[in-house]
Amino acid sequence: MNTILQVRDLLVRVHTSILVEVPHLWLERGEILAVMGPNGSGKSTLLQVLGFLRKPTAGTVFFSGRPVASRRDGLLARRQIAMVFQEPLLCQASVFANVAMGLRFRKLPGSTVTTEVNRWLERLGILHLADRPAQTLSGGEAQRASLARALVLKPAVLLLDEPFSALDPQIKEVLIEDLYEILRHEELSTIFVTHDHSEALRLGDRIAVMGNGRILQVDTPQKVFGMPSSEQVALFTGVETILPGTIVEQREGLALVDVRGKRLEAVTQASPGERVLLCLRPEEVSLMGPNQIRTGTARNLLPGVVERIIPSGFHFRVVLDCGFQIVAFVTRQSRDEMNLKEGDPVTAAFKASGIHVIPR
Amino acid sequence: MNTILQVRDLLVRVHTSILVEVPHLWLERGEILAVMGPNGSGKSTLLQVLGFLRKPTAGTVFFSGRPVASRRDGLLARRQIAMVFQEPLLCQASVFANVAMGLRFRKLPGSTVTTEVNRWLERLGILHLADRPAQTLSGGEAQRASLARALVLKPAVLLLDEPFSALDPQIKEVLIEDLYEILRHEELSTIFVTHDHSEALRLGDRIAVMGNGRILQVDTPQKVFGMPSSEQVALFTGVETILPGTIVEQREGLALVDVRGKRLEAVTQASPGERVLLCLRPEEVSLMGPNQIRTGTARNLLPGVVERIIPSGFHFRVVLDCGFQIVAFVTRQSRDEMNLKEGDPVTAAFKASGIHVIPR
Amino acid sequence: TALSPAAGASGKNVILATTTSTQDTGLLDVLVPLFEKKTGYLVKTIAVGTGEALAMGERGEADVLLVHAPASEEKFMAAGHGINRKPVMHNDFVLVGPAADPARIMGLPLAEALGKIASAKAIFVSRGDDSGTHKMEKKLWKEAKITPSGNWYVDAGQGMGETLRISDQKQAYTISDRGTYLALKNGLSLKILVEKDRALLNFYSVIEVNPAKSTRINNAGAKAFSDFIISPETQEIIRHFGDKKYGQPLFVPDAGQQR
Amino acid sequence: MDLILQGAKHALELLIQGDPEIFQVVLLSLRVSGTAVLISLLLGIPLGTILALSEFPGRRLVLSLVNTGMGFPPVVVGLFVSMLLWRSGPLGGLDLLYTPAAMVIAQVALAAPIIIGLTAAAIQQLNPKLRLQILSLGANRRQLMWILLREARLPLLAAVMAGFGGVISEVGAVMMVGGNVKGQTRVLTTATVLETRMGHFDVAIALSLVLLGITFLVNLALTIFQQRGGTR
Amino acid sequence: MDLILQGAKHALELLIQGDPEIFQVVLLSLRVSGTAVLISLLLGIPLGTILALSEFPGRRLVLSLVNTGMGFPPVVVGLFVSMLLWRSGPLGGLDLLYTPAAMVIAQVALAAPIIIGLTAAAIQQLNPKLRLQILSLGANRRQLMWILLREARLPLLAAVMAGFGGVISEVGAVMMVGGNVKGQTRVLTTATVLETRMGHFDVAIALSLVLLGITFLVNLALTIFQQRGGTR
Ligand SMILES: Nc1ncnc2c1ncn2[C@@H]1O[C@H](COP(=O)(O)OP(=O)(O)OP(=O)(O)O)[C@@H](O)[C@H]1O
Ligand SMILES: Nc1ncnc2c1ncn2[C@@H]1O[C@H](COP(=O)(O)OP(=O)(O)OP(=O)(O)O)[C@@H](O)[C@H]1O
Ligand SMILES: [Mg+2]
Ligand SMILES: [Mg+2]
Repeated sequence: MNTILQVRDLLVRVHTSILVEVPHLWLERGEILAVMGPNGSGKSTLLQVLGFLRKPTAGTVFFSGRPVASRRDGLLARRQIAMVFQEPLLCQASVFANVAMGLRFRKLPGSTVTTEVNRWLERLGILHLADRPAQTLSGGEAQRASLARALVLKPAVLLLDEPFSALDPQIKEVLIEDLYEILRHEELSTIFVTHDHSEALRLGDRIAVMGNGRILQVDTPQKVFGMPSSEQVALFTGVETILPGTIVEQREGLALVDVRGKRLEAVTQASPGERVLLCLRPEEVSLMGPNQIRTGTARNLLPGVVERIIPSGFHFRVVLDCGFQIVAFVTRQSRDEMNLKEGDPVTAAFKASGIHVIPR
Repeated sequence: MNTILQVRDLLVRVHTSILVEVPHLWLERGEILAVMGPNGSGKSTLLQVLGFLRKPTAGTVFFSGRPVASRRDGLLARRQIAMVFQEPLLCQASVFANVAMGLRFRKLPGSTVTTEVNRWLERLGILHLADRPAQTLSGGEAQRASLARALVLKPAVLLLDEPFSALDPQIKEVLIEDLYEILRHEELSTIFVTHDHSEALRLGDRIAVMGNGRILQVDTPQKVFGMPSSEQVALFTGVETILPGTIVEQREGLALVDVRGKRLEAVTQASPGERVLLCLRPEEVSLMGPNQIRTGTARNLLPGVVERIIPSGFHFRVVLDCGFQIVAFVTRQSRDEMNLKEGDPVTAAFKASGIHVIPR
Repeated sequence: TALSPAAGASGKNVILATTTSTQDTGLLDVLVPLFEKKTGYLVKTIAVGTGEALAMGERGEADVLLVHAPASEEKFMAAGHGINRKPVMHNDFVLVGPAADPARIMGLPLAEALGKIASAKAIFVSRGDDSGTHKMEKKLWKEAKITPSGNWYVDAGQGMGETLRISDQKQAYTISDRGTYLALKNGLSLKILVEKDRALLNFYSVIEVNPAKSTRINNAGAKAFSDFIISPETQEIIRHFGDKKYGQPLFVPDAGQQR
Repeated sequence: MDLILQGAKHALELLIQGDPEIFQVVLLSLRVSGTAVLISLLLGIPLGTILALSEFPGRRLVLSLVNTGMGFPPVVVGLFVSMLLWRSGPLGGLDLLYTPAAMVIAQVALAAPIIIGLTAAAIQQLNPKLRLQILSLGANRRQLMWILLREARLPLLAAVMAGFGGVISEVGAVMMVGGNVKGQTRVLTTATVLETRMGHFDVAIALSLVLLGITFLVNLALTIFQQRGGTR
Repeated sequence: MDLILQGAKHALELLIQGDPEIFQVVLLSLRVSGTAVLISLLLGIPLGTILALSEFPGRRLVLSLVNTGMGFPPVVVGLFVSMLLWRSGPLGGLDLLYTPAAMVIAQVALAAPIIIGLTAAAIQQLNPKLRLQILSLGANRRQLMWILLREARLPLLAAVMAGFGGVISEVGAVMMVGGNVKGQTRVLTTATVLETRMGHFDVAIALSLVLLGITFLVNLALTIFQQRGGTR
């Protein structure tokens, strides 16, 4: 097996509270695993265990296929892992010294240290801050220094705990592009924690969703976002419409579902009589004005009334009342073209395959 | 004048570096001012000065119309201001004690303290953590505690420094909704720093964009995002296409602009011969397949070739080569319907009013 | 170097346990270098209370003692802790007190003076440290048939210098050896009120610690010191010590005499 | 080493018999050193905090002076305080020499610099932004100081223990200004010295053990308080 | 107070004339206390760090014991070290009593607990996550300790100063184990005591001032080092 990092039967407990409980999780060589989950779900704790910084209450962590038990093994593993913490804790020294610290620990020659550190400072746009005491950095500058400190180590495994949270959008964009190239190019194996769905979608080969210390789902981004395994995951991944329904008819994978008296078509193997939850992402729903000609292949058409229009960046989330609430996502262009206002009658259209069905 | 907070001729300097230099900035009563800007542009420093926590090198800060000079004035002003710092620094005490701290400083009766603190802990979803030592909180939990600590004070002015950066999307959504209600309802005056454009757009009555310690533009969100005053602001606010051009013809506010030999129509008063920059947000650009019938009112149609498709959350940014680069933003639905691939010929369509013109 | 254990062979080191008075008067600063030059021994002078000096001897922690507490010394010898106890010199004690002399004892015989102090309940400071001087004082009270106690009888629990200073500050009476009194006289307002009583003589003896106690005892060195201090030349130096500084000698050499 | 055993036995006896003399000595030790530490705290903590937080030219010099104070030789302090309190001295009229008050004064002179120096270091070590954070919650200066001290509880209590340990165990200065007068100014350390000088090593050891026991109990209480809530 | 002036004058004279005797005494003071502090640091800093970082049952008790050590009465230490080094004691054969080595031993016993206790408090005060952060950069145990110590530089140097100040100014223990032998174990404090006992207050004051001056210079250097780079 080509896994570089693996845990089995992991348990982290403090007093009586279980912080993390993960029967099995692994990271392939060269893979990027994104970890998402609500605050306090144990993401940072898991990362600390994987970074050999925190001894789990029970369970084994394998590095390169071998269990890491002794202190010496731990050090050797740590020397191949770099971690960026959620809060950048820099030492009371210059930015340069902070970024150089890991290389110094590895006793690299001074000239190499200087070259490498400067290269990364440059890359993160903080070369001009090299001689500044780290304590005087702004929040974002500190986070960049913290990133540089890890990346300069050229580790085999990179553990990133919300590494971009304090960065401005411009540098974040550049950095994500950059980092992606590097990760792919150098076959770095990465786990990164993020609260930003688009980051997870963009970078992750797989996404793990945590909740209450457990891993609720690990899957490709498409599956996690499109086919959440539970209501919890669905809610967390931004499925805004979750409708309880009952299967009425099953036609070779296409089912008719009763939702409060309305019939919706959904792609599922569930048999008639089964009670299910229908998950509908707002991106899957398009809106049509009353006079609009029907286009596209949407099999579900639900007439309703605009209840609220909530700005969401340059777009809008539109809450419809169709007997139950449905949330749709529209661009500003669409809103302008339809001249959408609260109270307007509209029709929500979505494909049968746009609905993800999970058992209740 | 009904300004609650105002600075004049503000200068913050450390040694020789100027951290903040703001000739004039004010906050109206009940207003929400969003502050954006690259890392290190002086946002946090400005907030500290406005919170009477840091003495500026020069300049005056007015609270409720009166300059605050003495230590006593400072304390009185501080007692009407609450601030959430970029990094949540909690004291070594229980979460409850941390959140209660400000009320205790104000010598409120114990029962009031308990009720209020519990109310806010509840609201921020951390009531179950009330008795926990603050040092054991996760990053997001700590940020929530830090928010509760400020909000419980019912201040006249709220200064928030990237207050949501570590929150999970679910609580963030709830909180922003909630907070918006409260701010509006209680006529709270707020300044908040954020790197998230959509937060700024959603909450801000006005947006200030900072750069290099200076305020580059203060305006309504529409103006800041739609009509940036400079290339710097444009770049920062996510205008991805900035084209240098020259005005060729001027027809009562509608100008013909030459961009590398192509003619574009734009709304501007600039006279022929003037050298200008055309700012085009990706959201303003829609794409049409080669066989698609022209709809809408776009006056500019530029044929081009898809160079790259970059996933961006549930949507895509499409980079086109039309002789120069243009970036468009498309939904997944559009991409699927058009079956967009790299190398495909497409036409970019955008309105004359979608282009914002700034002088070079 | 000085930080290495015991400079030179341990056989060269002689540990002299003595009372603070001999060191505080400066006498040993004169004698010890002479002895060292003459014999090549290195002397470690440990100035402590008489009680501690004797205890050190008893435990074999010193090689030679220079002390002044005849009664205790006799006990010490009788118990076999020491050998060759020899008289060295004597000085005398004086009863000092405030110039105002509230108990009116000036010039009285010692026992009578003590009686008046006790009956007047004038403050008297005792060293209270079981030193030679303290033992002498206790003997004197006993001879005067008084058991001193009460608020007026202050137990200082300190050395001579400190006791004198306390007496001075409290304007109290005390008994001091003449040497220390003379050495500190300038800073004090106390006057000698009773002196030259036979009972006030203070005899110093040199005692070699019994080498049978422990193999580590440097008896040769002890003997050399003992011989040195009772040698005529040394005795002559003692006779004149203090002449220059105080205008009178502090000690009377006693070597070879019986007392 | 038999002496130590003897001493321990003796110490137990003294305590069990409830020897009133020893009781008095112990009490005085605690009273004098306790008062001295209290006064030193009242002086030292505000001064140390101010030294840590304010920026003024010559701050380093003042800090060095304070730190030098940590090395005030007790006998020197004793001498200076004595000279102050001598009848001929400037405060002679107060008649304080050879009283517990004089001992307290000397011990304050010894403990206060330790408290000031260690407090300053402890407060300086705190994250400077914490100060802003607390101020932003509406703290006045007193409240700010109180919270900061609570945050620096660990090193501060270590400072208290160092100060208390320094003075309760000190003998040079108290001997000089107190005079070791039986029933009035005799404390555990001066009594120990006296017994040692008298050659009563076993009693000296017994007294030492009592002193160590007391110091241990006080420090145990302070350490438990200090470490409450574990490692942060 | 005229005595102090006289003393100051005398001190100047002594220094200017370069009195070889005083020079020797000063040198010995520095050598003995310097060595003692150095040894205490070598012992105390690792021990303090370990105490701060490791979790084991009875940790509080050990910490209390160490903190009690900050209050070891010098005379007690002197007595115990003496008893160890006595001819009849377990280490009698080394013939160390009344040598500078013995003084160093006693001073280590006095300074080490101060260093350990204050180091432990200083390290405990650091953000515990800093430790993880440093480990994650690949530090081994030695490197981790080094960085942590650098982070706690402020209180640690205060600890060094407290320890140095404590021992260089101490007289009870060095007097007991050193014996104040002229030319061999006479240091500034024991000389001061002797001169005081002899009534030579001006010399005593002069010696005290020299001692204070030396302590000040050492602490000035340490303070400047400590405060380098300002308040964090
Ligand atoms: N002592 C100092 N000397 C020089 N520059 C300093 C000092 N302290 C802060 N600065 C600089 O001042 C600038 C403004 O810092 P500030 O924290 O206000 O930035 P910010 O806009 O909040 O950034 P971020 O988005 O990263 O939080 C930063 O570039 C910082 O490095
Ligand atoms: N000593 C402790 N006792 C009890 N619970 C603890 C302790 N330390 C941490 N926890 C809890 O463990 C949970 C997991 O913490 P962790 O930091 O791993 O969360 P996270 O998923 O990283 O959250 P965030 O998104 O807020 O960073 C949190 O709810 C935290 O409160
Ligand atoms: Mg976390
Ligand atoms: Mg900031």
